[in-house]
Amino acid sequence: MSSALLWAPLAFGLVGLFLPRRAVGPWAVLGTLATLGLAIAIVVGFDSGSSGLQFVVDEPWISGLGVDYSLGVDGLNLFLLLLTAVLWVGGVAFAALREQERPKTFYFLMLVAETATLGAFLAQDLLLFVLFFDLMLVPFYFLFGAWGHDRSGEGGLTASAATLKMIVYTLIGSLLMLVAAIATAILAADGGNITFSIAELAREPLGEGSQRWIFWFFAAAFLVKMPAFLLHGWMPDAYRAAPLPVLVVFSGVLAKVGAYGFLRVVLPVFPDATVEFQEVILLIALASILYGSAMAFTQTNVRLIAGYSSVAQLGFITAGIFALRADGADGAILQSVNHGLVVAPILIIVALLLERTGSEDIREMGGLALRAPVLAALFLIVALATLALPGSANFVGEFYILNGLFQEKIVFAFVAITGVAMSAYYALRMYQQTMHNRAPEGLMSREIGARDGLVLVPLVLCIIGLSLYPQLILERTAPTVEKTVAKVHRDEAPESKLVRK
Amino acid sequence: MSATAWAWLVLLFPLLGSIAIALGYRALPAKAAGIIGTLSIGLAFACGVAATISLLGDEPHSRHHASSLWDYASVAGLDIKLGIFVDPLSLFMVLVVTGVSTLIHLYSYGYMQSDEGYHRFFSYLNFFVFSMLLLVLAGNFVLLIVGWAFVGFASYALISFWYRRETATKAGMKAFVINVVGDIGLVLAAFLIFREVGAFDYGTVFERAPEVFTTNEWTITAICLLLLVGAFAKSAQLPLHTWLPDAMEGPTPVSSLIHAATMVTAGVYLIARTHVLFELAPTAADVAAFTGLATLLVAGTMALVMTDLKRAIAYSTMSQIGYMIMGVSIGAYSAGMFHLMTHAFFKALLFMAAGSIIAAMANDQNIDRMSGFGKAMRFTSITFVCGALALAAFPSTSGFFSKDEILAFAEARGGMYVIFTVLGYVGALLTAVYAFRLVFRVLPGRPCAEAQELIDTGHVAHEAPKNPATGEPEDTDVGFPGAEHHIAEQNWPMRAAMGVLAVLALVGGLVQVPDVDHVITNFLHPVFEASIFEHIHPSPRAEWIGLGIGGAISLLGIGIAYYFYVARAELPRRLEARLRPLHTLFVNKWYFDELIDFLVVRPALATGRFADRVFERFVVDGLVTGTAETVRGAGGVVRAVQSGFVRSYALLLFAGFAGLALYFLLAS
Amino acid sequence: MNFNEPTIDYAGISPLIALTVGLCVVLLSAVFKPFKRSAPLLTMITLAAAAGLLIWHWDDPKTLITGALRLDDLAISISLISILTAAFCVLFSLRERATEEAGSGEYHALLLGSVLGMVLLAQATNLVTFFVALEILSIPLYILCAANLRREGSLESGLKYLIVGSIGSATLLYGMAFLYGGSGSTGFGGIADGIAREGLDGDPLILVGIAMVTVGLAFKVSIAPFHQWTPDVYQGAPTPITGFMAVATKAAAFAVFLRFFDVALGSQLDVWQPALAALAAISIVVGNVGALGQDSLKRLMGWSGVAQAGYMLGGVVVVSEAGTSSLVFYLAAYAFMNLAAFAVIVARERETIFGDDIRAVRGLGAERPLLAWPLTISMLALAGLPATAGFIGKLYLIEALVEGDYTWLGVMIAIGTMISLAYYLRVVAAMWMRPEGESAPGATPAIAGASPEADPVDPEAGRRWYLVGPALLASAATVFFGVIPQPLVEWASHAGAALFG
Amino acid sequence: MSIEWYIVLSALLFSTGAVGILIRRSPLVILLCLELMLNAGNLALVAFSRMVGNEEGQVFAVIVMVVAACEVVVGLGLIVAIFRRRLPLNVDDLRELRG
Amino acid sequence: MEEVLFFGSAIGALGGAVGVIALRNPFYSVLALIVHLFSLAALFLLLTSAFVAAAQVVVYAGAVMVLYVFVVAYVGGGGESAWEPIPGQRFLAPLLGIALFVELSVAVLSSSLLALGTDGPDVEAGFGDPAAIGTLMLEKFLLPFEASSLLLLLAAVGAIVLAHRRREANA
Repeated sequence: MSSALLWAPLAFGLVGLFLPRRAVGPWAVLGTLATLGLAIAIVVGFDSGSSGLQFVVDEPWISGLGVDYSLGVDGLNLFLLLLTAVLWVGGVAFAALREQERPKTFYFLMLVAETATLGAFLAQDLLLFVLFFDLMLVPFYFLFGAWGHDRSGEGGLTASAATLKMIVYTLIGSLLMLVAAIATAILAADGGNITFSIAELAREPLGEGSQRWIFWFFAAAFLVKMPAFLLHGWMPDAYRAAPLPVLVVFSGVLAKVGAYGFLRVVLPVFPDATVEFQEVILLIALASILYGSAMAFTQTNVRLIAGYSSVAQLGFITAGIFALRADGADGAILQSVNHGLVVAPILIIVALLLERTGSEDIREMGGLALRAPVLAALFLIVALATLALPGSANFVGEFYILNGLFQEKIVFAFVAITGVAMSAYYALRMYQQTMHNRAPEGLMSREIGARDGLVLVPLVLCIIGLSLYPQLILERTAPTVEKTVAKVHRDEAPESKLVRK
Repeated sequence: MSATAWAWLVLLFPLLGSIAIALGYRALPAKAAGIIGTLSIGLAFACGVAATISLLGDEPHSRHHASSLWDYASVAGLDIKLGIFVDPLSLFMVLVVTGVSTLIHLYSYGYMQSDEGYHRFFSYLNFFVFSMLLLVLAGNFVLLIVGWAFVGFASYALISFWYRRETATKAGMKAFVINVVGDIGLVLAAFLIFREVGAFDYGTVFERAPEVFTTNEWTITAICLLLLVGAFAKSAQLPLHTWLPDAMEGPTPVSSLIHAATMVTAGVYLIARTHVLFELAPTAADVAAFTGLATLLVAGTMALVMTDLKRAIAYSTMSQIGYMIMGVSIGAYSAGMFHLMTHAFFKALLFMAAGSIIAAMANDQNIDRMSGFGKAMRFTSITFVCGALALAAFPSTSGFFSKDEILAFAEARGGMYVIFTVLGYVGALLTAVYAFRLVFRVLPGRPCAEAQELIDTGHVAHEAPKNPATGEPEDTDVGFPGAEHHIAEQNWPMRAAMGVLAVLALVGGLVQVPDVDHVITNFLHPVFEASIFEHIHPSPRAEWIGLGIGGAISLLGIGIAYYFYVARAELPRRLEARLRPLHTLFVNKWYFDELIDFLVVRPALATGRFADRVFERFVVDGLVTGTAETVRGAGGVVRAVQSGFVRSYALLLFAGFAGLALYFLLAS
Repeated sequence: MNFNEPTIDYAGISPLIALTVGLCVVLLSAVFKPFKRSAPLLTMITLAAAAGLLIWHWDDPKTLITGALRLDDLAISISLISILTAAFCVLFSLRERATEEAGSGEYHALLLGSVLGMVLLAQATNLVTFFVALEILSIPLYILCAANLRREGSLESGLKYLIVGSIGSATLLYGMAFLYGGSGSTGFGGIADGIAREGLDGDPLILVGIAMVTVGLAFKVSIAPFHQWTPDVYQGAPTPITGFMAVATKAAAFAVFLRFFDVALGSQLDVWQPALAALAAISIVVGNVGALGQDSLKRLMGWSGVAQAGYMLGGVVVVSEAGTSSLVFYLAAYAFMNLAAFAVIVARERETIFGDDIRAVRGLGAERPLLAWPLTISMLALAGLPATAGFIGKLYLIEALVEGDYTWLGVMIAIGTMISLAYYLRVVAAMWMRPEGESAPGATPAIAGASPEADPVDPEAGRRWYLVGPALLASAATVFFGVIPQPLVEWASHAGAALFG
Repeated sequence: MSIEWYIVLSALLFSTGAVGILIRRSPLVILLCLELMLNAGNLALVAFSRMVGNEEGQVFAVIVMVVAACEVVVGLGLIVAIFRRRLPLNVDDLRELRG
Repeated sequence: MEEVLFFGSAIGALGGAVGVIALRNPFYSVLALIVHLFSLAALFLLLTSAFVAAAQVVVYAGAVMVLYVFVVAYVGGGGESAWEPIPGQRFLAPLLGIALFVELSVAVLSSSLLALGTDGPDVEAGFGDPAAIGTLMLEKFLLPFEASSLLLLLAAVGAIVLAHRRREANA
């Protein structure tokens, strides 16, 4: 099952290379839909009670090096897999509705990217994880570079320069992570035969000293990918260069892999270091929240607003994880899914706005709601979810995160929550400036087309559905999270407070 | 059928109405939308009544029921259900909200007819009612926050209903952001409660609170203060009130429903609902009370000088809510809720009347330009006066009894609380004055152009309307009342709504006359019976004395108003000239906007700009480019050494050789 | 006077005989008119025969001719790599200008000679054989580099290589003399015993000897700071020869590096280990940094070769079975990656006027996908991105390093890889992405293309089977062993076992 | 006469050769210098072979002579080729390849 | 006596070497090298390696040098300009030379190998004579010996490739 899910997109991609140009697009959509089907099947078949791995595949891959091909699904990655599948359908379908140059290569790369991403989520072998983690970038390097926008005219970078910046910057982290992973395995084995199985490595942690530096190598990789404050240098240019359908999946999913990595690898395998550096990471997270928000409300380019808001959101997620409490981590996972579900529609809407106004600058838009009430309504819902209006699943996510943080480190929580107020401002501002107020001279808006609606509406429905019943995710996530967090010996049941009284 | 079942239906109908109207925005004919909207609220009201009846059916002590549909988010020790809590208090709110809303929907049905955004309007309005009901029925703090935020959003959506108006969208944003600040207050309060009590739902929290907290311990105080942040933001108390006057950008029915009758009183409800906590934190309660007092006075002064009809009424709303907050925080719960109800009646009425006048003035809200509507719009004027009388607490009107009960209670509590009584009466004087200032400036006198036209032709037609704030022409296509206006008299739904409210405003107070009957007190008694203030009861004598004073003051106020604005109409100018600084202070709303702008908005934007212009470029990007440059520089060096001279290669080779040999020699 | 002739295991030296015979035949073929064109074919046959004979000896190690040679799996695997490379080189050389200049027969004879030298070197177990083999390897290369006599660059590279190379050999010789003096023996084993017998552990005489041998070998595998000839020679030499040198020479030299240092000088380990590690680090930095912004692809490969040599030296530094195996694995992978690249370079050099300038590959993705994919894969592999043999190779090396307590060198490899992305991906970008700001293709021809001695353009070169075929083959292998590395790992581990088993 | 003397002498010759390569520009002379270095090696080999009392070093030396000869042949060949291409016989002028 | 011979030939060898690198005209350099080679042969004799000495004289002074002379004559060894294009080269080159010399000698002199200080063990008559060398070559060093012959072949081929006068046909 896991293997099927993992390889399905790639298989479709390869076949696609031999189809006529016109057929590739629909075929790719079909592929993503099939993958989605598998993902849903997994969610359905998932036993929400158990905290262990399910749908496990475990074959020796490079026995000489102790690397196994081992996949598995548990509460941590279940819904991230689903998210991946969903967003890829959205992105690919949206792309398929438009003319793409060199379509075969384009869709091939898209599907390769999906496989790589799913792999990163599925991998239960540390090295396999690292492998997919790096591999993810490669297709995006091409997609950004070859199908991206040249911004050198407007004081930015060329597509290829931007994408180079992106990949070098993000690989810096991942390559160090490779060394770190190997070191972990070998130190853990010491002398014995090497294994990279995460579960094995988690069994008994390394010595304090080695945990310290290895922790930072991993953290670097994940923080860059997110991106976290100070390490987000690659983000603006990449976001401006990226073709929107690709950005949909990129910003919707890839960032989450970083957060996921913390939960999957860092907490279980380096518990002592995690506890030791909790504050440091939390500080970085806070900085990301505040800085991301502050930037988001100075930006006028819609992509960048989305980009910086992601920085802030990932800040929240990181904070939730490093609250090192079950509720925080639960919220983090829920929020990862939510953020994916809101950022994707936003970017699709950006694309639609671009087609209508020929601009991505909110100063050059306005009054679109008049001719496009439905589009406006959809945008409004998404915007509200983005600012985590209570009642949205995003609110539940942030509520859990902040509650965890609050109970663990009250001061951090107070600082973090200011980010919520800021998000209200920039999200609403983005909506107002585009949809409300007076339209600039000669700006002709038009209603969303039925086929685009077919892409956008389901995503919005996902948001609404999840808002009505976030428990869907939480209850399946909780058991594994409990176990994971218990590893760092910091998990206090909230009731314990009452005992004091 | 149980009370809770009815309560669920109360929630259901408005929601369905809203969704139905929204989805059918193309299919449905305009009238249909209005009818659906009004009916759904009407049904909600009916269900509310039914719920009340079935609740009254059971024992006074067991008149509270919790019910939940499904686990909303319950893991990791947090237990958050989608649940409601039905007790007299929540049902009281339900009745007030649905009742007034029904009338206002009816009014809007006529008032908004010429408006393009008719569907949108009713969809939003229904959604608002749903949210408000969710707020009052919520069974735990999380759901309370949800409702809290939903009404905030609905208010935003309706304030910026005419979204092509810059002023409207700005006002909406302001309202929303300030309300989010309030939400944050609630959220933090919830966290703290969870940390101490380990639960979110009312039942558990209120039950455990007494044993968990010792009176005035810092945690409980913190909790209450945080709750107050939420309450103040929603109920436009100082210093979080600045959004309310701006909110008047919205259509008048909105102002009357959300910003007078229902939403803004949520803060009062919150305090009443969490009175268990507040009674454990007297300090916080006093803070609330004094804030209420301050607000009622400050707002009163502002209302005195405003020349914008709706804004003036808005300030009066603030000040009235000040009374309520004051009341519930000093323990006069039923009194506070009573005033909440009466206020809902007469303030909604005032807005409606004002609405129809403003409509006749083609959205010009400046009272300096109004006069003589007494003749032009008899019905409207009558209702307006009814409202004004109630507001001014004219004897036997609703406001007369409710306001007085609060002050009497304060007096009865004695000690420093007498201050509230005294200053409360001062506020009352102000109220009477500004209320009748409006009356006397608008109704009597020589009819202004519009009024005259109305008298002559029976209707008014204007050229394309202008935004009074900016003077730019409105584009009617986004749904702004077109040139053809609907005057209250000529439109039965509006008349009906105003008529009913007028009656209620006049006689609504009779449900609670000292010594005579205590309908509300009795109804709410089960909720507050555990309250530590339960024993405090102003003696009937004191109450009647209070009533006497109250009546006198209101008459005095009306008299002053008459003297200033009718008898010697030139006096106000002179007075202004005399008290120039005071006047400017009032006119500029005590400079609160400027203050907030200076303290919050500017710094935030400055930080953002700094981050964007400086930090991002030099630090963050510098990090990237810097490294890149260093590496590239190194490359330059290496390639410079690669000079192409084979002999220099040889040189380097030998140098390396020498170096290596040296190392080995040293190592030997 | 009597002498007892040594026992000669003809089976054991049969590969050498095959090569020698083949060499002579090819040489003669040049003389007889009818066979003029058959030289490539004969060469291929010879190589095939030699390869077959070598494989025949797989897994039964033996010492040949009075300890002059040691035919074990290390020797065999390395020899196979050289032979494979040579075979590709033969294909690249078809229709190559240099071949005609030198005369097909002579050209191929020299090539075979060089291969013979490599096979010898890989087996050499005494100083004399070592030295002679090294010369047999080098001298033909001096000539082949200069073979394109019309082109000044070719001659220059030949002369430079000769001069610097001879300095290298002289130094090497002098070092050998010292070691011989110290130990009184020329056999590797004898040296080890001699040092022990005379009690010369850490004696200056021995150590300086080692230093000089190191210089000689480091020069051959182009380790900084003895690397400077590399870029120049690579750029100047006829491209097929460059490809051959880049891979085969490194392989052979590393073979003897391993054997000599691990067998003869194992006892002096603790002295030379840090030195080699330092050299490795230096060349990683120098190589990668030097390659930045190179416009000549051959030159780029030269610099990258320096860096790669640095990575590989790591395999020698940690004197361990894992180290040896990883090095052999990496060499094999390196062969595939490089050959794919060079096939494309040869093709473009012949069909465009840009020579080996990067502009020659611009827009290749659209124009010649069958060339673009191999070059892309090879670049990504060299950059060590996942799903390629390059990634597994690095993984293997780093794992060996960490096991050998040289984690910091592993980190250096990671850092080097990051830098390397900048230039490898530049090539990829040129192929797939819109050109950066610089002048559009065709504006000014490259230095190489412009010079009067430009080779004639063959517009069909990009379709020739003998270029496209190898390119596809090599890149396919790169990917294959990236996905299913197990067989190659097995194979390499034999080589490792040969020294330490 | 102790062996050290011979070795030191060879070292001196070796360095001389090295210096020669570094300072001379004519490829011919550079070849000669290479010869010097190789011969220094030879001297060392022979001396050591005398010291350790087996002839292996001498054999090595002889073979080195062959190698040296080959290098010379190839080198001279190159020089001739360069001369034929009418290029300057000066290694400093052969620097088209650099950077 | 031995000292005299040693120093005589040593001076000869060294002088020759210095001559090679010092003389402007390549032709003289060649001659200097010949001097060097002969004195080297003498040293070999002192080290009782007759065969090597002989080979030295025959192969080098005989064959190779002749080749040199021809080539010099062919290309015309013009003297080279004294101008040094590479900054620092003229200054660093001798420095490095000295450094190398010092390091190498230190390595030798400070070595703990006692035999270095001796004249070497006294050896029986046949030591280093053609017979002994030949035996070694055909027994122990058979392969290198053969290989070197192959090397000669390759070198020859190379010389042809590089130096043969190309028929303009295939140019």
